[in-house]
Amino acid sequence: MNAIILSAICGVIMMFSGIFTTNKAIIKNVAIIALLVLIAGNLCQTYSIYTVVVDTKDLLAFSKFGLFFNTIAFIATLVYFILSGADIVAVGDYAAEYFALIFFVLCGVSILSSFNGLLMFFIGIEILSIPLYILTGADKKNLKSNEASLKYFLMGSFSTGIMLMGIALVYGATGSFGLASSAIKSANGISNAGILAPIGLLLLFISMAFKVSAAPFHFWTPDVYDGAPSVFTSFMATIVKAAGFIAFIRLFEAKAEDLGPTWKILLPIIIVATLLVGNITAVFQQSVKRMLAYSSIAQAGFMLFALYSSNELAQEGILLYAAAYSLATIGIFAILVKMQDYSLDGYNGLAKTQPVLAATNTVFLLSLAGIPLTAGFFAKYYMLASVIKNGGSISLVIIAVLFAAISVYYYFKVIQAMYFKEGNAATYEIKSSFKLSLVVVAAIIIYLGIFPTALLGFLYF
Amino acid sequence: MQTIKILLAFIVLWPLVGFLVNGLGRNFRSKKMTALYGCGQILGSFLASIYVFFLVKENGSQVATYFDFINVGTLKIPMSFQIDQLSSLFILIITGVGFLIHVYSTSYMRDEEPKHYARYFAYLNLFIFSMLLLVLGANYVIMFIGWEGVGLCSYLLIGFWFKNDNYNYAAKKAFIMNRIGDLGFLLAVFYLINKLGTVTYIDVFARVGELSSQDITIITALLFVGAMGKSAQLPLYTWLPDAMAGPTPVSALIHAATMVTAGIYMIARSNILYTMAPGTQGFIAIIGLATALFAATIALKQNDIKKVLAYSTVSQLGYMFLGLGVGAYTGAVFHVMTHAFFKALLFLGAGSVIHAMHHEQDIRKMGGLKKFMPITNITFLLGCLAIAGVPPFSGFFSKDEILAAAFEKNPILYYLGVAGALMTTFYMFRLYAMTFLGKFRGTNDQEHHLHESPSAITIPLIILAILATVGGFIGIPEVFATNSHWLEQWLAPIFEGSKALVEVHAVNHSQELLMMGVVTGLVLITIMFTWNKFSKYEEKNIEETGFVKVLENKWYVDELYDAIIVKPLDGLAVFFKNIFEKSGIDGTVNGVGRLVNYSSRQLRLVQSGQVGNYILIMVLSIIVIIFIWINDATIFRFISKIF
Amino acid sequence: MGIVQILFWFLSLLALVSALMVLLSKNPVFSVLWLIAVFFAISGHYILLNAQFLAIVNMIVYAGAIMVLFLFVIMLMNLNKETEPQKNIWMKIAGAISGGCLLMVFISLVKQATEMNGKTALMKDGSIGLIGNLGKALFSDFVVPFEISSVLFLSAMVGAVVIGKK
Amino acid sequence: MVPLLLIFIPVISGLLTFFLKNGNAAKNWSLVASVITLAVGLYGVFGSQNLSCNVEWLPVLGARFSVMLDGMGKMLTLLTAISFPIVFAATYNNQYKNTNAFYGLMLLTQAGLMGVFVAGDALLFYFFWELALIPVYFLCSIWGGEKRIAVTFKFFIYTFVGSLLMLVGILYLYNLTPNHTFAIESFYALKLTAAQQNIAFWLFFIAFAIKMPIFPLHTWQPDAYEQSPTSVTMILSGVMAKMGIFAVIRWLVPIFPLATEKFGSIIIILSVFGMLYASLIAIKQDDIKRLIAYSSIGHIGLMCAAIFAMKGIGLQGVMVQMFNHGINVIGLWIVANAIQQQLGTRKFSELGGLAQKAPILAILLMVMAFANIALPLTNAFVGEFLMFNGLFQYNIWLATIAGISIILAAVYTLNMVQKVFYGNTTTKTENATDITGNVQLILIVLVVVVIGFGIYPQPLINLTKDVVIAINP
Amino acid sequence: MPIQYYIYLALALFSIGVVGVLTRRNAIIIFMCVELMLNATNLLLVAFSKMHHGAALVADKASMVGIDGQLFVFFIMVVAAAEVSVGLAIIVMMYRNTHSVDVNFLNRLKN
Repeated sequence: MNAIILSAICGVIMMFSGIFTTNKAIIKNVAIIALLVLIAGNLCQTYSIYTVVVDTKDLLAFSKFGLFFNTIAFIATLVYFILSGADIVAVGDYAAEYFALIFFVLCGVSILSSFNGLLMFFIGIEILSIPLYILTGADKKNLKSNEASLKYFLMGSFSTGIMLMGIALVYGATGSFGLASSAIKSANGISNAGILAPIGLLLLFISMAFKVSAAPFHFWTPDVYDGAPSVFTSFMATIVKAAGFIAFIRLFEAKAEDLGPTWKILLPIIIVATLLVGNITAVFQQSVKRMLAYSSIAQAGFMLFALYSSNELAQEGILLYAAAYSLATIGIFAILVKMQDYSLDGYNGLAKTQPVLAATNTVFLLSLAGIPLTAGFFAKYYMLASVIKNGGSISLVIIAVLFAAISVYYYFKVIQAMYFKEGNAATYEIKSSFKLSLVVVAAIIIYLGIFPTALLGFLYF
Repeated sequence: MQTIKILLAFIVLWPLVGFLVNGLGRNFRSKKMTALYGCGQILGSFLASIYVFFLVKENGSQVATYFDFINVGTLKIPMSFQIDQLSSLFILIITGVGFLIHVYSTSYMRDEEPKHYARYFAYLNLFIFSMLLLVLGANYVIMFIGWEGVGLCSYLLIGFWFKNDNYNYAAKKAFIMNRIGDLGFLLAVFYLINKLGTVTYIDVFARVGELSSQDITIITALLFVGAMGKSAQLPLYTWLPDAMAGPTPVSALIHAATMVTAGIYMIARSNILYTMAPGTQGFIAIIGLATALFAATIALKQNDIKKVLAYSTVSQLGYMFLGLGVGAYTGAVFHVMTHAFFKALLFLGAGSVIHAMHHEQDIRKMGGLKKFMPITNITFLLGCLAIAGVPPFSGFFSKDEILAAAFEKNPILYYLGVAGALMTTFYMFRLYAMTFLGKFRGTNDQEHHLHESPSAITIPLIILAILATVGGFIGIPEVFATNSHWLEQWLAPIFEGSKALVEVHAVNHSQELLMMGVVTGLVLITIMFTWNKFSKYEEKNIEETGFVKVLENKWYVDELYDAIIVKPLDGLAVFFKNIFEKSGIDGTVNGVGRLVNYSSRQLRLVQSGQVGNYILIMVLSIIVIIFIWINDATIFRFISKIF
Repeated sequence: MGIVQILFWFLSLLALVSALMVLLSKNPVFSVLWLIAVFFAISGHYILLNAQFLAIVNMIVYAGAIMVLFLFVIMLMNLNKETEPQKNIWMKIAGAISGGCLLMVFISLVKQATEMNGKTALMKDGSIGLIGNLGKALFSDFVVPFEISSVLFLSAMVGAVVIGKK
Repeated sequence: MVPLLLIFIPVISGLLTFFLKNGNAAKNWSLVASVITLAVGLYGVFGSQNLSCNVEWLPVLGARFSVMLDGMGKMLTLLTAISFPIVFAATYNNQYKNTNAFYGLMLLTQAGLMGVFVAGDALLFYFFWELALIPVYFLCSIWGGEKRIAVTFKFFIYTFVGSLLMLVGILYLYNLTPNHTFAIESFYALKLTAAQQNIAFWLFFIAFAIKMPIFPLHTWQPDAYEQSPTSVTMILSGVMAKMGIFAVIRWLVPIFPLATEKFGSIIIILSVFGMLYASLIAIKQDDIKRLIAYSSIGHIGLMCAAIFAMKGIGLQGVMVQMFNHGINVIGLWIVANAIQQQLGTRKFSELGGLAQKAPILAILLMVMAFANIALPLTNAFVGEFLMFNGLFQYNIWLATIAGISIILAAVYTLNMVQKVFYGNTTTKTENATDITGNVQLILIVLVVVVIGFGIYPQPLINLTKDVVIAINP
Repeated sequence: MPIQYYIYLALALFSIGVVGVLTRRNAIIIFMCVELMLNATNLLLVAFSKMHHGAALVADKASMVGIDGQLFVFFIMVVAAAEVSVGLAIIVMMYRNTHSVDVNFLNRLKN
């Protein structure tokens, strides 16, 4: 509960901070401080030091898993603020509001990590989405930004409609919005589940697939990520997406059975399709930003494995994945924002002009590619391991790793551009503090790549 | 025991030391030093060998083991030498003849600049080393080491003048052809290891009974393949004539006296195996005889002095194998020895001639050298008589023994053998006559420079001539005197195993005498005929035709091999390199990459940017999913087969 | 066939027809008006179902506030006539067909949904729709989402400012 | 203790090298570091007793940081330890842009290789397997020839696909282990059904086959060898190719006995065909590097065949040959490098007559070349002799066919010798000089090793005997 | 009233909304069609709530079962209102920049 309340309050604080000062540096720092408070509050609840007691009437349920995810998400946001804060305030005149919206999104995140019923789930999703529509369009003069925001909004609300229809059908079949009841229901056989409930869940599933941009509901992703201001793309592609997955998992780990055996077939198809679309299409992209958009689809394909094999290994995995993927992507975007030319050629020879950026960027890319000694490796490792542990099909895993190999192909194109191609990549001026924080992030990624349990250790007590 | 161990080590290693010293010091040692050292080393080994010879005479065969060369599980291959009647005889020949040829070389190669001079002697020493390893080795692997070692040295020495690419090709050809044989040898060794788990002679011969006759046949056949390569038998003989590219003393030492007889040594060494494999023996006899005749026919029309000798070598080797094939092991070894004498003599004589003629090798450009170089003339004539098998020259005894044994086996072999002998007589005396008789056909300035060679050349000639003349008397056949065949008695321990297996009933004396007489008569007639046919040989360059042309072109064998083996392999290689590798395998690999790129280009078109299309696709996929789902999920079932 | 049935059929028909008119009418303003008609019909249904509070809210919020907002925007852009150039006919057909298919699929679903057989919706009776009960529930059991939805409004407000302000 | 040192000396020294701005300092430093590693390696082979180390790493995953040295490990770590100083010394005169990075990456590669050879835990093994690959990727792509980027990329993706499949295999086995651990012992302890083996076997084998490489997965190799900087090529073919062989012996054969038996014949046939195929192609090459590349495909093919023949004697041969081939091929590369550095070409068509200009080089190459065709009394003979024995015991005809490659090897090697060193000089070679002192020294050392182990191979055999017995009692 | 009727009605309205989204290109009208979809679900929810309520009444006269359905509808309206404000704001912004609300002109972003 701490997280939800605090994030809301922080949001309000940010709104008002905009009134009292126009100095963007101050606003940024306030945001960082507020975020630290938020993290502290959440940790208080995680380690049950102090918790705001609210009788949620079973609409919310706080698990270690959810709280721990909050921590990860907030820390990732902190990193994001530190790396890209300067660029956030640079997007437009509404620095304070942007931060406020981000905090509201975080509120949505913390709801999604703790909802215990479709009602809160729905509200959480909406709180998560609506600010994003706005952030996407934050760069008001930029037609691309406008277009992205409108596309995002239209398709988003459409998927909301589908989601609601799903919820309605589930409600009709089960007579409740809770997660538990239908689980009990399904305990005594699929036959009782009838048809409306599964179809409702199917619609729910589809709308969630849309949110996490799984094929064939991924179409908004490239355009929106491409059009939105890069800083906000970074936020959407990482924390928000991870939250989406958490919601997805928490929603379906209890209900998957209702879909019957078909469930275990539908998901592989979606996974393979997502991997295919994401990886294959990314290969040909010339703009790094767009390539990252597709790569995020590909990564989503991998995260879906956690859903496919919903065991505790998968849960740990998705947390690690969220952390690794968010950190790496945030880092890459932070560098991307500094580039004057987003195209691959824009990176040519970065190693000479900005060795530190090139090096750290390489670490991030390696992590995304899942090369050992980076956190990304263990993230993927957990996913595959969880599938194999469930006795899932080897062939699916093999397909996955083959696509991982393809992903290496386009990630390494960037590395090639930075190191092996001639040219002098032009960047905006770069503070040494920025470099330092990049190095720190890279170090964290490598550390997690050697001792992943350092992160997951929290779960084991 | 200890003494013999040290002695053998000395005999083998001393030339190696020579090789190292001459090889490493080649840049800063005078020719004199080099020559002295090169010869000295061999002399040392030679003297030691004589001592060893007498040691063996006293206390028979011995094995000296030094260390484990390979010791894996049950397989033990010690680095050990076996000295017995056979090997002691061979090391005498090798070091003895080797020494003479070293001495000869000191003068023959004197025009070389010091470092190449040293290189030459280094190689020569290395050769002696490997050859000794070959004959002294107490198991087939050690023998194989020497076997390949001599191949290496012959490669190095044939290509000694490496600036000339033809020589290099000849060297390469020699090595590769030998390798073909070596493969056979190796496989035989594997077979032995596979069946008996040992390669040491003593064990193998002791446990030969454990082998099925088929095994023995295979092993012996494979070993013989090795011999074919090394001893230039059909069909692997073509390298030997080309090997004449090397310096003449090398031809004398390696390609006449020693290396090429390794095959005979090997078979004599494993005579028991062969005696137990009559099939292989027959095969050997036929190959040997065929080679003898075939080479002889070619020799008839050769005009290069060394080529003639080369083919005669091949043919003589054929005789030796004939001997082995018909079970006359002693005879074969005997012929090896005599052949070593007279063929070395002939080569050295030829070398002396070539030297005098300023590296002119075509006998049509020679003639009448008698008066210019008397010693060479005499010695060469003796050599010819020896090889022609005129009594009492050495060749007579050895060849006669083989032919007698052949008659024993099958008269046809005998008659063909005799025919070969007559051909030999013919081409040798053709050679002699064209070279030394008649009048000189070369250019004038050649004529002016004609002179007898220096003593370093003539002395070895004389010594060898003496040996070639009297060498035969160590094997006087029963016909003339009882128990006079010293060599047979000497080698008896080696071949007693075989003797025990097949009872030899000698030809009755009267018939043998008759045969001898007839053959000798024929030979003499041939000699006279050729003598006065070619002593007044006039150079007339008319294009030969028909069969003669075929002979001149050596039956077109090289061309044949080129057509049926080299060309196809070449083509295959080119196909693999340019088509199969590039388009085939690598093509597929790159094809995958291209496929990804292509599908990427196609797939991105779906991202049309139209919200309408996006939503449409979404709706359609929703419909599809639900539709399939409610229709009893048959399609999903199908897919579930995949996952 | 009681009054309830008659009303039910009438309202359903009204809803469907005006819904169709929403997307058939060329002029956006008409679409808005037809949509309002739909909302009214739906409110009628609510009343039939004795969900009075929702009926009122639906009229006030949707028909009242939201649709007026739409009207304002349309007027503001004065799209009040044939703004829409003829769009690719195939797109239209494809859309219509797929929409139809969706409906077909749904219907077939409901046909198979045996668990709904014999279930009826309680008409003009039952007190859960009454404002008092709803209010009690809203401020006791559902107070948390009620409060949290304020965050939603806040963000919407901020967003409207950020985006809308010139 | 020793294994740890073997891994961490290169790691640390390598990382330090990046900060040495002065190129020569980096050179000398890394040379020293590698020599120290060599000393440790020798100590490991002869002196030391405590050869294993096993500490907590990822308790949750059941992965431990366990490293150990058995006979094979000792031999291969020794090979790795020897080859790096040799390479550094032999290519001392090569000039690279930002030298420090080059040498740093080289040392990291060494660490990776060492790790692969000592790892006693599957996950750790996989880590080092990749760690050895990544630096090589950068080395080749930055300092390679003109087609480097594409070629190296292909090489990288190719091997990466392989290792990913291996990862799947590792996970598969890990999941089958009773107490969910990656420890090699528990992998050995697994009693897999035939069906399980048939899947996992290929997952592992493909990775190793690509690394070795085995026909038809070899096409990355000639290009990569040709395009990489020679010092990297030396490591690639001298040591890295052995990773595949080693991995097959350590991680494949003992774990999948049934599958090994079942698929052995297929693999042997592939390998044997690959030998002849590669040898034939080598005959037609016009570039020293490509020729050596193909010849090494041939040799590796023989090793692979000998392994799957599963005869003790053949395996022993493989053990010996792993070391010897490493030495020989590095020697050949050094010669190739010397020629290229001096004359700026590797094309036979442009070379010739070097024997007159560079007699020392000629002689040393001669020894290396004859070692390459396994002439007796060179180290390669012993290995090939034993391997052919094993193959022969497995199947006479296969051994015979494979034997043909002995002849072909002679053909292409002598071709090379003749075209490069014999004949008359060409425009490029007419003012060539002999090799510099350091190269001479290194080559002489190598020659001594070649001849030494050729005459007395027993040390190598004794070192690895136990491993062979363990695999094939 | 049999619940099926309501389900059919709601699904029909929903599908009409979908068709509208697919066939119109005026952003506002598309958005209106989305609202239509939402209302369809609202209707369905209310019907279901009454269904469950009716089922529960049999057992217990004072049962409040089904009230959550109606409250859910209430929340949907809340969300819808918020969405509308944001959505219209975005559309207006779009219009300011392009003087069009035609979604087919939204094709700057594509591959």
